[in-house]
Amino acid sequence: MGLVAGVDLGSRFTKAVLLDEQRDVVARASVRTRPDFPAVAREALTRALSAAGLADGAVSYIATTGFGRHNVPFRDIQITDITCAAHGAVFLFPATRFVLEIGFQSTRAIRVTEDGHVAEFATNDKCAAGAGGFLERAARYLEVSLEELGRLSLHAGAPQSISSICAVLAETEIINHLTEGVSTEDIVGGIHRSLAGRALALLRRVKLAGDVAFVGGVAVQAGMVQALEQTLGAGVRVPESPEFVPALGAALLGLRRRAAVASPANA
Amino acid sequence: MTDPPKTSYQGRIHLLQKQLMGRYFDALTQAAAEGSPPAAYMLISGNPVELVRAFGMLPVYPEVNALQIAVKKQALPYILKAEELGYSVDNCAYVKADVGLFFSGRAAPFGTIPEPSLILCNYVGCNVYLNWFEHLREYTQAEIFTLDIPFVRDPAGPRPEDVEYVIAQLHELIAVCERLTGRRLDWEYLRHICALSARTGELWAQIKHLTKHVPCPLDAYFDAVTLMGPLYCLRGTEEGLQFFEEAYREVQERTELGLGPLPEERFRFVIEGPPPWPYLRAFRDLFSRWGAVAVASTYSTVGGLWEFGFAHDPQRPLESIAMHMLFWNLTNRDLLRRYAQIRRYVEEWNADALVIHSVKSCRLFSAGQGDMREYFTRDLGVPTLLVESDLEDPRYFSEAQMRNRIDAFFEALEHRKLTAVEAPR
Amino acid sequence: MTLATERADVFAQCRAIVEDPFLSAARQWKDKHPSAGVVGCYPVYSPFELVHAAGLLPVGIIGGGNRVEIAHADARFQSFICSIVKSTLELGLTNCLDLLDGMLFHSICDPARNLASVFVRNFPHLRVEYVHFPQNLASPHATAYLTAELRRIRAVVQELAGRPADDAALRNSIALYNRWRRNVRALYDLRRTAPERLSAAASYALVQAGTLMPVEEHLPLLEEALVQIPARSAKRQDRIRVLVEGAFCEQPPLELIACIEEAGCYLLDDDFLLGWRWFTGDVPEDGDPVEALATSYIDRSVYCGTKHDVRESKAGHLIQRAQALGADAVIFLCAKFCEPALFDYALYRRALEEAGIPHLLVEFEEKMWIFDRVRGEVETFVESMLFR
Amino acid sequence: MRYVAGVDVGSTQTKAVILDDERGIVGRSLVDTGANIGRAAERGFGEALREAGLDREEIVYVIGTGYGRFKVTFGDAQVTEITCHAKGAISFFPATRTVIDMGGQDAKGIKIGPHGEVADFVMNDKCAAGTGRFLANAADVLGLSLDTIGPLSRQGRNPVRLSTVCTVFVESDIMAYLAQGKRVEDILAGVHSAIAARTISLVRRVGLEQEITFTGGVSRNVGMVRALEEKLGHPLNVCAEAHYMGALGAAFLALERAEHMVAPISLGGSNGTRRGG
Repeated sequence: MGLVAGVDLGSRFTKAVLLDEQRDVVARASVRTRPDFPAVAREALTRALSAAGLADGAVSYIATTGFGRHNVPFRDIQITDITCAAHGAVFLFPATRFVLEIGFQSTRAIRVTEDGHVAEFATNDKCAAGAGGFLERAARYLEVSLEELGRLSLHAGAPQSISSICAVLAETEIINHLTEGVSTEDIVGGIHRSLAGRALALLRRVKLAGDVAFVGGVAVQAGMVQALEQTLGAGVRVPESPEFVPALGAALLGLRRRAAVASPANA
Repeated sequence: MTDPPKTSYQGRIHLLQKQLMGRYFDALTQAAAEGSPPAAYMLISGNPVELVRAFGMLPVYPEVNALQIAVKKQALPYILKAEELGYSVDNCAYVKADVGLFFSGRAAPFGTIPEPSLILCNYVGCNVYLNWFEHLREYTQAEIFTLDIPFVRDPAGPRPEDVEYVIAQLHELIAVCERLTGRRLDWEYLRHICALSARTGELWAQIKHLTKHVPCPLDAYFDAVTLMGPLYCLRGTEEGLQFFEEAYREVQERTELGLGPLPEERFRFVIEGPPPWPYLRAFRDLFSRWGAVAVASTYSTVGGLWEFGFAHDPQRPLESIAMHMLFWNLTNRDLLRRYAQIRRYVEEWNADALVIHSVKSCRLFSAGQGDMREYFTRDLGVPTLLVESDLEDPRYFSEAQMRNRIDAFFEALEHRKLTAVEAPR
Repeated sequence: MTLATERADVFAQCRAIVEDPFLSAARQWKDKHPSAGVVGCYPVYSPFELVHAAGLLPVGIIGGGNRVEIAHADARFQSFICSIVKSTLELGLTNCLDLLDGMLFHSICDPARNLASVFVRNFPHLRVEYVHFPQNLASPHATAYLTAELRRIRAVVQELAGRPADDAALRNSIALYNRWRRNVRALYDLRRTAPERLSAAASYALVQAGTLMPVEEHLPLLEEALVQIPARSAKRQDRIRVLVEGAFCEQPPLELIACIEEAGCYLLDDDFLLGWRWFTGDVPEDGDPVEALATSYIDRSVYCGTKHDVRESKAGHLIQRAQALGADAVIFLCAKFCEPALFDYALYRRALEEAGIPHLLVEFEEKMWIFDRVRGEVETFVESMLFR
Repeated sequence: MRYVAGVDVGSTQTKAVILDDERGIVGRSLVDTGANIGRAAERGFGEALREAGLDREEIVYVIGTGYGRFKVTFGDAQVTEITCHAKGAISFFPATRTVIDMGGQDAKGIKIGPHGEVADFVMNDKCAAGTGRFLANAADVLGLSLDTIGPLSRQGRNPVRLSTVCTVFVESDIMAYLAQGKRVEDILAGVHSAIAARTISLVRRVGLEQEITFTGGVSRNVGMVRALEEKLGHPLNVCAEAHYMGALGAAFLALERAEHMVAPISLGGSNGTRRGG
């Protein structure tokens, strides 16, 4: 029956995941997103296929997600990234009922059912914006790479809390901490702690009770994971490559839809 | 710029106020424990506390509870609790702190807040009051009475039908209180309470006029807020009156000795808008560094406009209570009446500038302050600074930005003072 | 622009009127009636029957939406004030409201009331009136008070028009608007029973056109539409059936309403332009017409967040409406910074959770052009219900 | 000959300028502020001294300005950048009555009084903070360098509508327009037009009295100059030294303060204006 592809056109990177019928990941690829979405999606797919040594025809169903999902004419279906993140996370951690997704643009808390359906979700308020983009700009002020930023807060002595609710003013606050000579570790510790605080507020809105699966691009940052564990007081499970989870979710749902289309009786 | 001069008010009234308010919050805690006397929730802007006191009920002000939590820098956890329940980041933070406190067992650092026997929503100006008390009613299932005070539409004052409507509602309120407390209204006792309120209000008005003096004996914002607690929570009581007699004596003494809160008074400003309670000291220091003192403030008249001639009339208790809510307070008057009030302060209290502290939570104050700034700078030529933060939510105060603007403002004002030294005002 | 009413496309005509931010329909009326005046009505409910009875044209003023770029008003109002207040002032400051002779404001929230004062100071030639509607509807004295207040407004419009608005004229105006509201209720019945035949965006344009032109000219369009709609054939799609609440003052752009529908919802009922469909039944057309308006406001008007009616549980009212409609879910469409709507949400959310009715909060601004985020959230919400 | 210095410690860059008492620029420097503000001030001042071939003692008066002004510990006084930008603007364009200053952090409107003093000023609204950052974020999202977006925006034919002024949300709006296939030039034209409208509305509060001088780092962006001029309907004074305006203003003020301290020295031209821009 061929493979199913999940393509997540995120604001920073476009991720592709290829899945076989046994729901095993055959290959993955990540490409920098460019305004020409169809080309980027095609490139991510071909790179994944070549990584698995396969030809184009190997994929028979394509599910797109992410903010560019509507712009891929050769898709079979488009599904929102919240739904995909939920299904991907529950597939990896079947016992988990809460998913926290922090991408470049937004932070989202999702409560899921045991088969991965979205029961309830909450997204960050426009004014209380704070996600990957904020961390990227902070890294620029602190003159550190994004990878370094992820680890720096692990050695924070006294994390300098960021009080401003508005991400723009929070950036001004970071600059002021610099003028007062606060160490980079403590500033980054403060940033991760303030993002963790916002995540907790969102998770409480969807009635947090139990462990949280942490997915999305920001989940690669060890300092962020540590800040979450301290703030949530609940288990934080991070998959091996968290930024691929929405694409995985799209592939899983694609597999289910392909089966339904093939034999509608037992959808 | 050197460090800000230490400005603690050396007088006795701060200490007296602490003891007085301490006893008030103990009474709340006791009422919470014993369930009596019955508590009546009310709002600050012009309220019938005289009537509530006449029935022996305990006045409870959610606004005072909220600002006390903010002053003690403990507001954020309660605000987050309310936001978890569904309140928006854009809703008034007083309400969120109070609702958060309610759902955390009503135990505040200064005392426990009793459940209400009556939710008395005196709707004087602020529309948020209506939402706030409607929500408290859904959470407590207590009896609610909305006292609807028609907004002033004619600068000359309320219309006869407005006064009639309010007095009719006061009679309905008396019937509700008689049912709740099981006792008839003692009109003689009500008149006595109105007499106490009248005397207290008169002393408060005289203190307000003393700040016309150069140097100004008492900061009409940062120190005046100390007097507002007793003015609202203990108006109409013997204790409250004694406090104001003591306060007036002290401020009068300081005026004669030429004492002021600052070593050197270099700028006198009028201030508009509620204070940033979580950062009161930090905000005050940003002005003290420049030798700047507030000689008048609109915020101190939210609860009543005594300094312009109002006094309760013991012989006409309901009419004077009605007029206090209808006309003699800041919030039931429109924005242009507030411009006139500020202009009068600038002229009669001899101020150099106007500072507008624009606060996100309170849109009754803040909506249109850009137009206010336009009027004072463009039409009247009064130097005006507008700075933004919040009255309760600590997440809106960015000190560096605030300091940058205040320094730039007084830097320009100082320069203007130097160049204008030849042509005195 | 002649308004043909035969089989012409009524919706295209209404859409043209609605998308023009310069109120040209009202300007044309004024050119034809040089001695008469135009009165702007700010949300939510305005006593436009009184305005009409004095021979003046009542016009719904709801700011500039996403067709006006704000370049002056945001110097007068802070960033945390909603957009409709600023865009309404912007229309004034760029004299797009020069056709108005009067403007009515009332207590929805503090920013709207302060806007009235800013109007008084900045537009001295304009007759601005603030109407204080009663907020103690439980008091027997509320009717007497409101009747006096409406008599005051009647005196103002008579002075503005330079002619009387006697009881006979007022009863005629009441009768006309009763008929108009009956037709709008019939429109909403069609939305509920055959949502695939009448989109919420088309229904919105139809109703709003009625607030921008003389009611006498709009009635035939409305009645023609009520004939055309049932005759339409359309396939009912697999969508969730939704009640929309929270947009009673600042209005969502038409494109946003269409976007929410395309994301997989049938909007069975909403509170768009609620003030123009304020009365749930006919206003009595006999007896004292002013008192009839007052008693209708107090006892026979819709339940709305800005009318604090403690006689009824606020949240309970919403639950009954949702259940009566057979709605699958409630979507709160609240304007950013809209205090009353966001306060309501806190209570409604609690009650809907207890009643087990799924709900979603979506914030919007009238000046929106980008709907990706809203569409994504509504799609997710729809997916979470369809693939349950 | 005596010398003074102005050190402007901005959020992203630190500028230092040394003037002789005939208002001639004898040394300047531009360094990245980076993580340590205090060191950046010293490094900037040191480099300016080296370029001027002077040593520290020969500088009689130093004024620190900018966000990090309190870290210019070796300075004689600190003055806010508002006062400095005003002084700098009128020194180059004496007929200036209004200054529009757009830096990395804030946008400012300054009204100049009859004696060249700051008569009134306004700073951007909380939600429209960081006009410089707004442009930097836009360039970043489009994968372009900051100095190319100005010229590119001038090739925009029909600018997109940007309702938001919040720097955080400009990114998601730009991406949405990219997803709709809009041309990069039209998006950039929209970005510049949105900032211009917002800034003019801000400066309107202190009046838009002629002549208007445009200062601050963003004034080097030709797209922004044109967007402002289009909306204002008349040309702006833009100074080639705009990026150093804060430091220059501080140096001019230092010169005035130095004169009060010592017996008055004969100055060249009354105010030695320099035709810039």
